[in-house]
Amino acid sequence: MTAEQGLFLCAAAFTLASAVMVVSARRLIHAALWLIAVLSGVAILYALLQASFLVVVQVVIYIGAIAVLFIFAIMLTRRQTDHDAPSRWTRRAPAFLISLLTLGALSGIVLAFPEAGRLPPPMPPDLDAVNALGAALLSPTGAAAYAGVLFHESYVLPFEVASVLLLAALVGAIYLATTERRRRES
Amino acid sequence: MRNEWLYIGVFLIVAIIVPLVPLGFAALVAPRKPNPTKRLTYECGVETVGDAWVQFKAQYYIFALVFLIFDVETVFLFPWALALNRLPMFAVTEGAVFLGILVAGLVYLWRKGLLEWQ
Amino acid sequence: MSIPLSWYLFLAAALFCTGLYGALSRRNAIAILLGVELMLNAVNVNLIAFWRYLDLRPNDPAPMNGQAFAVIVFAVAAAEVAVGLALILSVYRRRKTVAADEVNLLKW
Amino acid sequence: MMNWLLWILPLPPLLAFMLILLVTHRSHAWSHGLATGAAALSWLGSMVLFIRALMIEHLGQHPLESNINWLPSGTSWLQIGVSLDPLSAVTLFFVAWTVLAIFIYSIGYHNFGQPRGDHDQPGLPPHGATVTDADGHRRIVPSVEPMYARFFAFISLFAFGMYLLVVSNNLLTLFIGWEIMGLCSYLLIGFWYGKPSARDAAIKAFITTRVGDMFLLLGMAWLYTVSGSLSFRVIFSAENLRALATTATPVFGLSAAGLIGLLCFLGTAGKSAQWPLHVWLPDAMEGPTPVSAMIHAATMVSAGVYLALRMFPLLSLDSRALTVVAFVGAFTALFAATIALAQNDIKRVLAYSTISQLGYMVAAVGIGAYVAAAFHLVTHAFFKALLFLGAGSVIHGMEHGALHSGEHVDVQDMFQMGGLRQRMPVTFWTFLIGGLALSGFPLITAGFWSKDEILAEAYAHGHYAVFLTLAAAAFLTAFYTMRQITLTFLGQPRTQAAAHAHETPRTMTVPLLTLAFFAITAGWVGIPEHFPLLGGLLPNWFHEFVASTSSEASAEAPFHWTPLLISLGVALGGLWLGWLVYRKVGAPAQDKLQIPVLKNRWYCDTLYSILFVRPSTWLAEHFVSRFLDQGILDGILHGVARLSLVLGHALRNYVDAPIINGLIGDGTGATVKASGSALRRMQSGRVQSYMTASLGMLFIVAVLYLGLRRLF
Amino acid sequence: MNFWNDPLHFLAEQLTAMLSRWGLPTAWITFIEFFLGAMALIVFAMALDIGLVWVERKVVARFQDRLGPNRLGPFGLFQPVADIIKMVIKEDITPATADKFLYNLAPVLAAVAVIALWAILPLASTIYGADLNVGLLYVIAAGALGTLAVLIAGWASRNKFALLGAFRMVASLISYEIPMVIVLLVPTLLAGTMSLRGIAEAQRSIWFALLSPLACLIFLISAIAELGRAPFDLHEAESEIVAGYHIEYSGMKFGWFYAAELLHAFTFGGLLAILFFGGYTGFFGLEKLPAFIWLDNPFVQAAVFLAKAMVGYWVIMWVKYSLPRVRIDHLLAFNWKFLTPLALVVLVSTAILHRALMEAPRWQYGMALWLANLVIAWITIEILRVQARRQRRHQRAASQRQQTAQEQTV
Repeated sequence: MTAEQGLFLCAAAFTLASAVMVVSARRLIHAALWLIAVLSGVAILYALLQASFLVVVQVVIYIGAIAVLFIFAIMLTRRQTDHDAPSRWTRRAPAFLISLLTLGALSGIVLAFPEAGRLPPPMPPDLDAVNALGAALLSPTGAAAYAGVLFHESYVLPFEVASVLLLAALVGAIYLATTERRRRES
Repeated sequence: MRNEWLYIGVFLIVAIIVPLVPLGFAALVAPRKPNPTKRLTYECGVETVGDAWVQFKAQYYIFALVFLIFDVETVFLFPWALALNRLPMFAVTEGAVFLGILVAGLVYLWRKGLLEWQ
Repeated sequence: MSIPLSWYLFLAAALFCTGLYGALSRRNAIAILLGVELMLNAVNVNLIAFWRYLDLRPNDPAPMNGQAFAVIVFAVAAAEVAVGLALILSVYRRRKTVAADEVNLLKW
Repeated sequence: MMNWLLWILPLPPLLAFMLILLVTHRSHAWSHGLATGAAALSWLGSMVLFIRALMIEHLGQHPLESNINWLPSGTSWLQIGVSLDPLSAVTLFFVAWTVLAIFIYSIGYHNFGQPRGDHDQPGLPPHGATVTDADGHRRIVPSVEPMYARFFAFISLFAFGMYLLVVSNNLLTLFIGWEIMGLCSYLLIGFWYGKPSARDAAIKAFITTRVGDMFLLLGMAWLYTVSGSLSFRVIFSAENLRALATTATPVFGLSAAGLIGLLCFLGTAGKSAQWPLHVWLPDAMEGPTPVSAMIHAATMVSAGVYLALRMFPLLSLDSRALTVVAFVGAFTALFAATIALAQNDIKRVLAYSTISQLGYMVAAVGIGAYVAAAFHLVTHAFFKALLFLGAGSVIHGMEHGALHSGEHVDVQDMFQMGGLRQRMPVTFWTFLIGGLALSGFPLITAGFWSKDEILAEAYAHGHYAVFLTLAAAAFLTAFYTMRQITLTFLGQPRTQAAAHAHETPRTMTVPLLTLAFFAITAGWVGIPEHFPLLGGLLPNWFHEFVASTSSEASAEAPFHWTPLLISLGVALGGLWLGWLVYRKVGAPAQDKLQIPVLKNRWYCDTLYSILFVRPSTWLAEHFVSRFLDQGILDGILHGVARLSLVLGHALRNYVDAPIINGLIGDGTGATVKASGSALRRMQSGRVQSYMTASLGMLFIVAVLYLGLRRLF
Repeated sequence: MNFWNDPLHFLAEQLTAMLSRWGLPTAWITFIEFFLGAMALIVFAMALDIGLVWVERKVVARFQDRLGPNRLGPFGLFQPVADIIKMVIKEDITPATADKFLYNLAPVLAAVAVIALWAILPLASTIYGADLNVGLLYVIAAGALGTLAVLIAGWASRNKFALLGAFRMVASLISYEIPMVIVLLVPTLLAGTMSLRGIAEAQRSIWFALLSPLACLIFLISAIAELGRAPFDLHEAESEIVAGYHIEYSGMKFGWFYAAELLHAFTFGGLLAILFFGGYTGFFGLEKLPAFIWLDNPFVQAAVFLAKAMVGYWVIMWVKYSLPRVRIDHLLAFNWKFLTPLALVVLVSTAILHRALMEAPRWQYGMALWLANLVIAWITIEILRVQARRQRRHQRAASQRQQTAQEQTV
């Protein structure tokens, strides 16, 4: 077992353990903090996959923003719900069963996947992933020469649509979150 | 690239250890004579009333919300800023459009008076 | 360079199912959203893993699909959280509860 | 320049929609200013395009076209584009006119400039406002619509959908426009969502049309898989058509072309309310009258026929498919006409007449009378819009009278009216013109020429069954039209409201006059060559122009005296009889005609019990009683109602339960409440159960997919 | 290569050679080297931190016209040591109701968040921890960790003041992170890379502070807010909520918050230097001349960098001790209604000009960017002036109305 594999296993174990804590922690704040642990675990995995941009984005967006939002939400709704009352086994058992089933199905698919055992190819030494990503996201023709490599995808539309989506989310969420005050004002 | 991240990983581990050292030392040498009064929550000597974990005003949530959206959008712009040199002027316009939509959100908030703190 | 692709896929599957379990078994709506977040992350791990393990032959299109997809997923996740939590908050404001199964006005 | 114009033609209404919703929704003047302004722009564009289209030689063979890449689909691009050929040109013509007229009309109809109502609230029609004039008298006057801006936003969006549908050169964008219109129709039927009836009607319309759209979608998907594109040029290219015609399908030995054509035709049936999917249209009258006029008479319902015409090359490859279409059309024409006889609600009569007229067009398509169908499409759009707006004007006048006299009458009930001739002359004359056009009053009216052409074609091509059915329908049409006119305008006022009704503002009468003009002249462009005396005075421009659109369109039918005489006979006879019967009738009780129809019940009952009851008793149990309570169809015609509804619902439930399940929920209206009660168990209101369900669905699909892939 | 040109690699190679002579596997060697490197860097940072305590106290004293620490050792240099000893031996009180684990986690996290920045801080062209190609985002990520620490601290100590302070702090932190991120895009654009070292190298010819002074200014402001120092130190508004989120902390735990704040301030001074003032470079091509080649020596560079960082830190202190605290509504309004839009404008204009003039001669390019900034600044000031005038008019009108009303009553 090489060092890299060791690293991966540690990260994976850490991630999964925290994930289990997320779904089992009674106190919501703790669940949220465990979620942060999971997110950082995933960030480590990205680092192993040499996707630097996503590592930092994971931390900035997920930990820095989404997790904070979660914590705020929990603190805002903490009247009776700082503990999530343990749900009856009649709910937990089927849930467990279903997820187990799903796990089985997914692993089956993975096992059936012929390429499952392949190893990562070497990165092109001169490939700056962030740059390439930028080109993929923005080059209108969908083909941008970079470092002698040609990119054929164009995600211009998704890129712009994403911003529209975010705008919509912003407006909608704000509207929902401020109904009371709006009523008082009007 | 991987080595960079490996280094940062090691660095973070060390960075966690280092603060723990003085804390551990303090735990050893510092006196520890707790008593109930000492361990009350400190509110300028006034008797503590009620739990601190009370509900907070939604205003904070709204700012967190706005932050989230803007954060995501600005982070999206980093690849744009990097790739700009190799892309036609059109890419700049795209970024401008992207930012324009961002600004539209800002204007919306402004118009709705949600940027004021009440 | 010694980790087979399947490891990542299995990990992602496990993460996904954990999230699923959380999303199904929790009563608190926020907790459900937490589970959903886990699932989304699992998806992203998959995307990135596939991106990395895709063969990059020299002077052959170097695909960024995986990363681009992942980035879009980030945006979607952000939007989802923002709206979802806002929904929960407004429900909470009216009904004073965030228990998913007490919010059932849409029920027959 | 023209391509560019084609591209931007649909945009102004869309912009207006957005601007109204986002910016100007507070100001009434701005809202309708934007909407009508946008409509006017599109109108101008359409006119320019239309005239340019006339100038171009052989437009039919080489339509204007321009495409752009839209979505990168794998390796290739999904293209969308616009095109202008004779058919879309003439369609543009009448769409532009009717839309503009109706936009302007709406300003008056929604009482722009009137005070706000005393206790009006959004979602309910205005109840009127009390004002105290200079000398201190307190009067009740009509009050402005509470959701004024919203209305204009919606109809703007609708106009966008219609223009998009007309200019698009491929099924994809056509379908997008189609669905946008469906949405708007839903929104506008349920515009007064405060009324339960309106809500139910909206949902009913939505679901019913959805059934059709489902099939249309299937057809499109199939077409795409076969021909690898959705653009008309590719689909209707000779080799592609040949391929489609030759490939056989397991269904009734229809060719692929025929089957696809039929699938698309089901879309038509849903959109333009052909039997058995016609049930939604009468209810759609719950919406404001301009909506009924625009969506449910002039444009949207004709979009269905437009699609059928577009698909004509496909349909014409398979005679069986054509026969089905012809049958459905003819049957609908007659069947709707019979129902219309016994309606007392002024708008419902028109609704059923609409269904029947659409039946005409569909039948025309079915017998291969491509041009005739298009012709009737145009003329009908004009005079039916005119009739609806006239009816709206009548209702408006009646409301005014009711407010004035303070008595509570059903302002839409024709038996409450009478003698409006003196009170509202403009409305009367325009309505008369419309009515005559509808009933095909000889020579002058547009309706005569188009209807006559259909009959002539039917006769000439030896579809005698269709011919007779349509002739009978024509007779009934003339009859109930005259009945309507007589009851509404002639004789003496039967209520105070009718006595005090008065003429509507100019914003409403001017559109009436415009449309009336077209209701007469629109026919003169299509006078057959060999028509005695008149033939050849004006060249049969319409035929030459439109016929060139599709190579399958047959040449103009040779002239026969028989169909002409028959159509003259039925038209005049119907009108005369109608006047004869109804000039004295003052109340439903005296309505002689409702007796024979009542008698006829047993025909329907027996027919119905033989055909449907035994196989679907429980369905009947579930649905029909609801409908009786609701009186969706007039109580007299239970049988027909059952027959059609049961079939319609059988279709719904068996064919695409999933779609309906998706839409049925708490309070989706009485029409579907019954099946709702069966299905609502699924609606536990718990997110998680939904999640589980979708997951299970995914499993099933995956398993099926994999399994099937194993198989093949 | 010898020690003076490239100390780190030199040592690393020596070490590798030695260890491999001992027969250790490469993985271990790498790990050990990384460990030692990290250790060295962090220890250096900590030593610096201790020094900063003294600097801070001395400077604030001078600002407030006091002497400051002057008893312990020359110029009271040993004062910080005394402070540390005191903190260590002070009794550490944990509130009974606190959430123990998180309560203890928070200060560590706060410290980590700051120290983490040093992992990518290039002290010289060859002396740096890691040269991330996403360095700038890494900086933001570290900031996110800090936010988290504050939140946890406030929540875990289960104290109204603490939680309120934490909420306020987080509100201002996240608000000001937006203009900061936007403005960080400007150096990224100009340098065409996100790696701090790359950005520093890109400024050998001209500082970005000159190309885009507005960006520099905005960064400084949002940095101060990010540090939560005056005038943005609402979270510890003594008059309202005592000490803010670390009210319940005492002894070394408090010490870490304090130390973290100081180091954070200094680090941001360093970042300011790197992003806008050329970091360790700074002789504008002089070092190219054979006579001055020694100016490019890593140690000189490090000295230059530290000096610049110290200046930045001093500016931050200057602001802190000369401005009063702003109200939270002003704070947020200032950010969302002024800073963010301005940052957006700057970004867009920079992007357009940069892309348009990429091939143009450098001096034109520079002049264009600089003038653009100037114009934007001027317009902004004009707008502000107009608004201020309108406000004054309103106030005057209001006061007059009051007077007339009083006269009428009289």
